Amino acid sequence: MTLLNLSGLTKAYPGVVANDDISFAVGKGEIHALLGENGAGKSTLVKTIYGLVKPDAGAMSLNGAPFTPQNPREARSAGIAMVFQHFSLFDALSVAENIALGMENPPSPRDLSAQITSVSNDYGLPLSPDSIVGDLSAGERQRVEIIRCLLQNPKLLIMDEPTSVLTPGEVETLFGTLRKLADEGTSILYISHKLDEIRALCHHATILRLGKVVGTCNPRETTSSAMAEMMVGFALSTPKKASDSTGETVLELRGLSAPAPHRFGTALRDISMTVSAGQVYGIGGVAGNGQDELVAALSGETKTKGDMVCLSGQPIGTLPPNARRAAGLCAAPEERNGHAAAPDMSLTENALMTGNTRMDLSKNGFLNWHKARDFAAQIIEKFDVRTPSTETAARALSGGNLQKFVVGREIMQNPKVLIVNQPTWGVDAAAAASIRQALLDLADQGSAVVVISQDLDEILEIADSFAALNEGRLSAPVPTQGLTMEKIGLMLGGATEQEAAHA
Amino acid sequence: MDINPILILAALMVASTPILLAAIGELVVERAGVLNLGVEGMMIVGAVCGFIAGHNSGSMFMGFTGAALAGAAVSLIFAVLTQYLLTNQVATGLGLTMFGLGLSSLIGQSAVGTTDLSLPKLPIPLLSDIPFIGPILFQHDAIVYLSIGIVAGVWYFLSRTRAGLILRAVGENHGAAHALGYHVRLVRVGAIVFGGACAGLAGAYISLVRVPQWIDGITAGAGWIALAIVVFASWKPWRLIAGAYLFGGVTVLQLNLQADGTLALLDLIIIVVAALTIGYAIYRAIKTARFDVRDNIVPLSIIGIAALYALLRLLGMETIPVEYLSMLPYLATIAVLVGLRSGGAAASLGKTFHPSS
Amino acid sequence: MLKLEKRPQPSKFWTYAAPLLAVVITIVLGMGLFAFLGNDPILSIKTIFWDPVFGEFAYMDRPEVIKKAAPLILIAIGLSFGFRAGIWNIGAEGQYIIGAICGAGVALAFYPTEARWLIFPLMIIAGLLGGLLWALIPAILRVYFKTNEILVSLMLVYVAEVLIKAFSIGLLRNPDGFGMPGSRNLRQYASAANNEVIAGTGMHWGAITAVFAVIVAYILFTRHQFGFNVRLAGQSPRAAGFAGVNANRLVMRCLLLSGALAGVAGMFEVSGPAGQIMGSFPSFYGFTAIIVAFLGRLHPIGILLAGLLMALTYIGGETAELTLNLPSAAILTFQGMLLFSLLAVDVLTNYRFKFAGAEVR
Amino acid sequence: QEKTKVGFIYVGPINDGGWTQHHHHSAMEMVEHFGDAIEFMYQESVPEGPDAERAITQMARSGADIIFTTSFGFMDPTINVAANFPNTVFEHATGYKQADNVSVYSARFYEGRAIQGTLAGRVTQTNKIGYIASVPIPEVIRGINASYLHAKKVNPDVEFKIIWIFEWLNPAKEADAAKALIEQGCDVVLQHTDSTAPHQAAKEAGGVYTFGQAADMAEYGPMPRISSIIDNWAPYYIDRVQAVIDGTWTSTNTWDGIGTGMVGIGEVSDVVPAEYKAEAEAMRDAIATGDYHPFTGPITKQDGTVWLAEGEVANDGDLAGMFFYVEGIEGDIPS
Ligand SMILES: Nc1ncnc2c1ncn2[C@@H]1O[C@H](COP(=O)(O)OP(=O)(O)OP(=O)(O)O)[C@@H](O)[C@H]1O
Ligand SMILES: Nc1ncnc2c1ncn2[C@@H]1O[C@H](COP(=O)(O)OP(=O)(O)OP(=O)(O)O)[C@@H](O)[C@H]1O
Ligand SMILES: [Mg+2]
Ligand SMILES: [Mg+2]
Repeated sequence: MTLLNLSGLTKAYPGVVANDDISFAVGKGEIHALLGENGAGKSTLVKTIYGLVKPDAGAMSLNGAPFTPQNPREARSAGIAMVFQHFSLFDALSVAENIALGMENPPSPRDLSAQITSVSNDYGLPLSPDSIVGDLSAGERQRVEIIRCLLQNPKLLIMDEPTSVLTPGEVETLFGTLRKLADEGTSILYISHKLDEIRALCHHATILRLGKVVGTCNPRETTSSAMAEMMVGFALSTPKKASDSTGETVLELRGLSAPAPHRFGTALRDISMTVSAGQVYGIGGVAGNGQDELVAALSGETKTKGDMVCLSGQPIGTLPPNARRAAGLCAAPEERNGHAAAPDMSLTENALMTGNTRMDLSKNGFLNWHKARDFAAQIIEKFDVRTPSTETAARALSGGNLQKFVVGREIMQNPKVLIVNQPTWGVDAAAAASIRQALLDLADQGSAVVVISQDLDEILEIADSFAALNEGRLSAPVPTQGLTMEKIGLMLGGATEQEAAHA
Repeated sequence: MDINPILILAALMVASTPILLAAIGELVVERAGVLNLGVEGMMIVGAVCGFIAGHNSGSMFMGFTGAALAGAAVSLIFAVLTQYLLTNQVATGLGLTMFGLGLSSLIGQSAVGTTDLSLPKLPIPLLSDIPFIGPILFQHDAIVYLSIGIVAGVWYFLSRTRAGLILRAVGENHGAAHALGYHVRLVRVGAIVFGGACAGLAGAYISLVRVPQWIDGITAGAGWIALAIVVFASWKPWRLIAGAYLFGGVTVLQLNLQADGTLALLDLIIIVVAALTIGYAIYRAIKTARFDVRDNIVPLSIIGIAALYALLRLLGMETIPVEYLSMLPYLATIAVLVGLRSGGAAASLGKTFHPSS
Repeated sequence: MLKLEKRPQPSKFWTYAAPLLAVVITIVLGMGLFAFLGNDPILSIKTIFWDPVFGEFAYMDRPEVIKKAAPLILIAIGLSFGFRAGIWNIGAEGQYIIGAICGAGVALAFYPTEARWLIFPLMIIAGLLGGLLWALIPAILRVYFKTNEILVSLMLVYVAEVLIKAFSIGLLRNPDGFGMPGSRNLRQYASAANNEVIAGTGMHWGAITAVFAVIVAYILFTRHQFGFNVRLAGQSPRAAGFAGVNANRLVMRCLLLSGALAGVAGMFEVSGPAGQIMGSFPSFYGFTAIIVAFLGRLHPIGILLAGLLMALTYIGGETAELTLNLPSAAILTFQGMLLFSLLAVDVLTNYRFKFAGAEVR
Repeated sequence: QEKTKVGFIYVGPINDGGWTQHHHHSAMEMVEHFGDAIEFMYQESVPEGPDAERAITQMARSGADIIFTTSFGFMDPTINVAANFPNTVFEHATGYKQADNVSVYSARFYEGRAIQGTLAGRVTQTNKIGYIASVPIPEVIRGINASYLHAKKVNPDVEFKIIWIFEWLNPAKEADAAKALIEQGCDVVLQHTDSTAPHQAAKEAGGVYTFGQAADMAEYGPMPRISSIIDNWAPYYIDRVQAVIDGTWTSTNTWDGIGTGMVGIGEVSDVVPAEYKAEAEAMRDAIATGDYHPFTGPITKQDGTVWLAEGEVANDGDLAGMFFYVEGIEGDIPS
């Protein structure tokens, strides 16, 4: 029994065809995976189904009847619900208000609160209707989105990369909920880059590349690497580190504490760690547990007491970013557009932005554009950044390419310590592999690398040690060798070392 | 001392009404995430159009209706420019003020003069007879009550209705509101137009009731004060009333002090305010068990000003240098802005929204 | 259905074409306005835009255009730094007034000493410091108390207006003026007068400073770390923080810079064209400069041209008022339209219009 | 024979209801008088300062034979431009700088203030008289002193409450000031500002007397407006333009009052008891004929020093630079 049928959907944006003649069907009660690299067109496709994007060509039918939603509200009344890749929540509003906003005809506030409480408990996703969403953890925020969908008894639930912000335990709970829904007859369209999850959850998979359907498979019978190959078009190699030798300590944090920078931020509490030359130090944790704040305290955007952060024994906690760069500490924050890079500026300007100090791009405050352009060109060449020229605006680059540029820019400065936050977040498999390799190469050359990531597979793949960040506290590090997912899950949940060791 | 506190307090309500009206409109606009700095321009266009409409029709009702429509009409320019042509809101708002000043003067070329219209006082039965309170609160004209009614209505709308919730959502995160299928630009245009209509009413209250007459530039900066008061109120409707009355109070008081000539009343006010401030500062220092200069800047500056005043009095100052008195309302506004390090602004305030981004 | 679509890259063509288009749109709208008011539209436009530069009395008008443009350009250049960085000093008018008071105050303190080499430079410094101090207030409040600089700087304009009125009847009143308000005329005090450096050209010291400011600003924006930091902070504040730009320091610098330039402009104005401190000294330059800054798209060269254009509309507008009886309010309205159309066409640089299907590039 | 070109430079809009409007009115009367014999031009809303200099220059270069610059702040610009256009003659209102081709003219408004003061002293019940003062210059101070002296003369109990608004025309401030004065018990409000806003406030309050300023403001009579001081420049303008046409113009310094009609006294309305009305009219006539001078001793200054001895009459020099209150007025002159 087919619920949703897509035929020949096409949508072009300036310069790209995001969806090119896409046809497939989703059955009732089926969990259907949508796979593809960055920019393959997955989000565009589901936005079309949700009425946010109008296709240039093609048709859809729902339950056999033609389906042409003009806006999300029409889609919602037709029984379609969606959890967005980027949260569509309102920080300053309460859970109940957020949920009411996502419903067509919300009941009175009092009834709604009661419903939220009961439905969220039924599905094992407890929520308090009166809390302010900005104060919630990422996992809880996602619950809000899911409950918002569930309250409308959807026929089709669309989930765009829902697990990237969840702990392994939370992922299990979510999967339980989704399976239950599917059993009750709800169809689910599920987008993820995590192939293992798809193999565990989905009944069918449709694979997109460059806007086209390039294949379908039954994920339960297909290996991850086979699916990855379908997505990318060629076989991938896993990154390798040449040697395991580490040198003396370069970065040391001693009881680093910092108040939350803004109302919805996280305070850092008493973080201590040491990183040695040649070491790759992985910090795992769910978004919103202090990652951004930790990077800011290391990069110099947040200042602390001097000796809370030491570089090669020198206290640098009070130094501003450029002085830290001069001393050999470089960083690449998570958010590419607007933090690690200025979207409206050219790549040359973005290269200058952090490269100035170490690459000697200015003299007495006067900028040497010539040198800056060369520096940008080198990054582009060395890291295979696909762009027409060094003068292209950063925002014109695709996410993966900009990420390669940003990480490349810091690596090229040959820092003593490099801090990267979510180096491959939302980056497709091929680009992710090359970024990871570059990080390992840097460590091989004797730099210390701190990788902060939600992607635990990534940490297990490249890091030597692992520590978990939870509500602004950092656990003691453990070697990644022989670390299991269960143990990591406990560490992320904030369990003490002993408890984790027992698992 | 010839100052009658009842009359001053009643006068303060009237003096505050235009800023309150303009401010409540702007509050809604800002809650929807739009910063419209053109309040002054919309007000003055409302003032001239209200004056002309009222004068020509001989009806106050037509005057205020015309003013609201005119204010709404010029605000539409701002709405189209910022919402559909994605212009910078700060610059567009400033432009609107200049344009409004020019346009009003152009429209008003032939309308300069006075009007015989007057707005009757509507004492509220029973309530207006309460001693002291009655004359202050319940013996005003319809627009004074209306302004308070609008504040109450806005409060109800924002906190109790679904449309209000949507408006707040749009102001809080326009991307998410769009993704949920709400018409961000339409909501914002609606808010802007409401703000324009309120500003128009505010202008007409000046040109039809308070002065009443039309002359170029008659709003004399009231629109800017309204903007300041929105910040002062931390975007909360009820607090606007306090802000507007504070400002109106300083304005009325400074004229009364001048006319009175003696400093008796000022002495009294300063002693009371200083005593309250010192008490408050001590209370806070005890409560928080520490004293941070930065957190106490307002109490400290009030005490400083009081001390300065006491010194001048001891040195024999007997009258106020009146040429400086008219700075008071502006200085008071700055003090208030500093004192309230306000959160509560809509998160998308002033940001340009385009559905593709 | 007309739709806007974000360009992947800002369009080079429209960056330059948009301001021209804006001027054309304004002229068309203005002709409509003037025709509506019963004037000959072509003649009005000619009187405003053509005659002051090429007409019969152009030799008298051109210097006036320059004198009028000088303070606008000077102030707008200062403002452009803050505006680019997202720091909104709306109170340049106040800083301009205080600069004038301080500059004139120094001159009057020395009166009637003849020592131009000392007094005039001191006046410049005083004007600069005056404007700077007045801008320091919103700067400090913003940095230390997070107070909105738009409103504070604006409130201080009103305070400055009260001050100059008080000074014109008090401290700085001309003792030989029969009790009338207003200071001595500085143009009649050789040591303090800001006269034309080459007679008949309009190039007084303020105009020369303005040109100099344009050049320095151009260099800062294109070649210097400071200008780069300003642009960076304006486009992405977080990226700027990451790059090492100290946001508070930037707020301070931008506000103080714009205050100082506005103050200097006030000093040059009071010692030159205006001649004296009086209650009516505020001339709206500080506000008009905001339009000029945006008209020039916050670019130094653009501001230079926009300042001249704006001055032209004033001078030509005055002629039109006299010869065509155009009401002065029409000129103000016209300037408002100029700003609106400029802001509106700017959309073309970053977006393109799309007509249901067809694309306009 | 070319037409004589007559130009006017105004500081406000021609319909400001105050100072500028009256100059323009008078100018139009003058234009009517000469008909086709002259060509008339004007520029309104000219800010004092550099813009004024330009506006006057523009007018001069477009061929004006005589230019009236009607605000004190146009003084230096007028003198500067006059130096460049020796063949044009200039008439500057209220200033004190003359040149070969620049005359100055002004009116003795204090004569009218004396009459207002007399009436005010007579009609007040509360003995509190409010005074809305504009800019602290000798003319305004003369007005305050003249009205105070004459109010006191007929009613020794009067007290003056003065509010300075530092502007000549600002209806909103004037209205606020009038309301504050009325609330403090003043039942007569005198004004040296140009708008009718105080009349409106008085009308609303009821039982408060006002006086027209610059114009008759008869529309507010018989209550609250009970009389007025009217600016009437037309005779002077006709005279001066005629002189230019005849080629007899010379630089002069004119300071005229009720006598020549430059200062007009509006009809005293009938709400004023007949005897007081007659008293006021008698004073008006005595001033017109020169029999009575409003500043006739003995007059003591606020600080207690004697200004004019018994029977002594103030000289024009003292009057022109008057910058003190007379004894009995409270407060300081802002300066
Ligand atoms: N509003 C838009 N304007 C222009 N181009 C767009 C727009 N939205 C998407 N695109 C482009 O369309 C292509 C498909 O984007 P889409 O977001 O659908 O990819 P995706 O498969 O969801 O990628 P990811 O895995 O990164 O989420 C990309 O090249 C993207 O740059
Ligand atoms: N965005 C940037 N990228 C690279 N280097 C920068 C950046 N911003 C500033 N710098 C460099 O960092 C140093 C400090 O920057 P800043 O702009 O604060 O200069 P400064 O105020 O002169 O320094 P200080 O006040 O500390 O003496 C300067 O050497 C400057 O060249
Ligand atoms: Mg996507
Ligand atoms: Mg520095």
